[in-house]
Amino acid sequence: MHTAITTEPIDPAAVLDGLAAPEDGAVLLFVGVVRDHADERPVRGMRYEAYVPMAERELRSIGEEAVRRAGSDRLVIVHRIGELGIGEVSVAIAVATPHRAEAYETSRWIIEAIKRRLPVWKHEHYTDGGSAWVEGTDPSLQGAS
Amino acid sequence: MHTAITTEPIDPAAVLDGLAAPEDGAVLLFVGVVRDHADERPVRGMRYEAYVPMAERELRSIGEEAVRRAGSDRLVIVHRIGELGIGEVSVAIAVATPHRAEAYETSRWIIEAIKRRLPVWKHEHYTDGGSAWVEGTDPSLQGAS
Amino acid sequence: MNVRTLFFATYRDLVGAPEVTIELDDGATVAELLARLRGRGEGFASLPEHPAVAVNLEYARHDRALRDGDEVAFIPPVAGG
Amino acid sequence: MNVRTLFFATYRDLVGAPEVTIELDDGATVAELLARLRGRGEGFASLPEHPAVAVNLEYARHDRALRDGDEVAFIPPVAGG
Repeated sequence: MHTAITTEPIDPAAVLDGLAAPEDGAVLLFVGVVRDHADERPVRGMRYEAYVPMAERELRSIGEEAVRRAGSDRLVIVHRIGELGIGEVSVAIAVATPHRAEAYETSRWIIEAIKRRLPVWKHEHYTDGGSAWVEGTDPSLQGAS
Repeated sequence: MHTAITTEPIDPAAVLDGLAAPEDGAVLLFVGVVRDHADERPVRGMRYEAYVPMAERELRSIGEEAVRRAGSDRLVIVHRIGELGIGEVSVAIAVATPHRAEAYETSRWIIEAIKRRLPVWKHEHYTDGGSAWVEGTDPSLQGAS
Repeated sequence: MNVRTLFFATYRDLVGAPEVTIELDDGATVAELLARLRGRGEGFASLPEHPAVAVNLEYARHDRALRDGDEVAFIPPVAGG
Repeated sequence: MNVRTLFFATYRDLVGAPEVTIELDDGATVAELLARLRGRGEGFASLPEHPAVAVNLEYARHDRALRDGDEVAFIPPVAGG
């Protein structure tokens, strides 16, 4: 298992390198990408901020729970922070498991946990020059506090 | 949308190249890999056979239905046939969509449709020298006939 | 009329051939073709009661009427992915 | 005792500072810290009634008793991924 918060660009293909073990029959890679719109409003980029030491700790904790769920330690989660342009990768989640069901379920569980718990915030820059914080999810509504 | 049956090795990273459009926020790549066991029996490799012209047609039809389900034409499905060793890629499915739910649901739907409908058969080679056809799914049980 | 019948994987092992051409009365159905094949005995008689079938590359029902030159494939349980 | 309080994203914009050190009585809780902060007025008074809070990098409840040197972060609704 490897988890990281990084300011460097994420190469999704590199995340897959050497991930699967001989017993694995399924590899699933989720890539989150900055898209060019939010609801109907055109977006030109996004700033990701994090409470870094806590985000690193939460991401590790998400990874550890995911390993238990997947029954596999072949798992990588990398989340980027900083200024990102359209099409840049904000998060990559790779899971390798013997059977596909665990890969799909674990991958989806990880991205939902990230959106629920990870202390990361997005500041959208619109093409019209405006900008705003993206409305998020209150972690305390999931029994976290 | 691109679908193919191929005898050439599949490079999963290449499947992702240039896939996402500016409106896409999620990319999901499923990779099926030959694993080193079937139930408890050690496997050393696998021969994939297909009724090639029908498999090409079925895969295209699966792709077209997936495009409708995903609401996205950024979709690649490649299935390999021939002799494959442990760790080699048998199938790669890549889907890019504005939001993640469609990517997960469509990717999973595609792999299940492949296992249900695609005229492909697997002949397993065991490390003890034996070999056998992998038990499959009768397509007529899904209302196909 | 003549139809080409194709056999894959376990069915090919069963009948001992990947392909057999069969002469049938005009308008014969897949079910009639299957009965004719079973009548050849040996491996053919061991084909299942109701195998999945494709006519000209598409899954088809057993009441499908065949035409001269059709390609009829018997599709054993599939295992792709 | 002293605790460091951290503010991120919308909360930082609200209070106008990423970090404030607050002096509290020994054993004060997160709830008491929050009341003290709100008492400062201006942006602080606009913090929500029950924000998510992390103490020393872990989510914590508002009845959590604080200790000298604790780092208390107010976590606005998160939007990672």
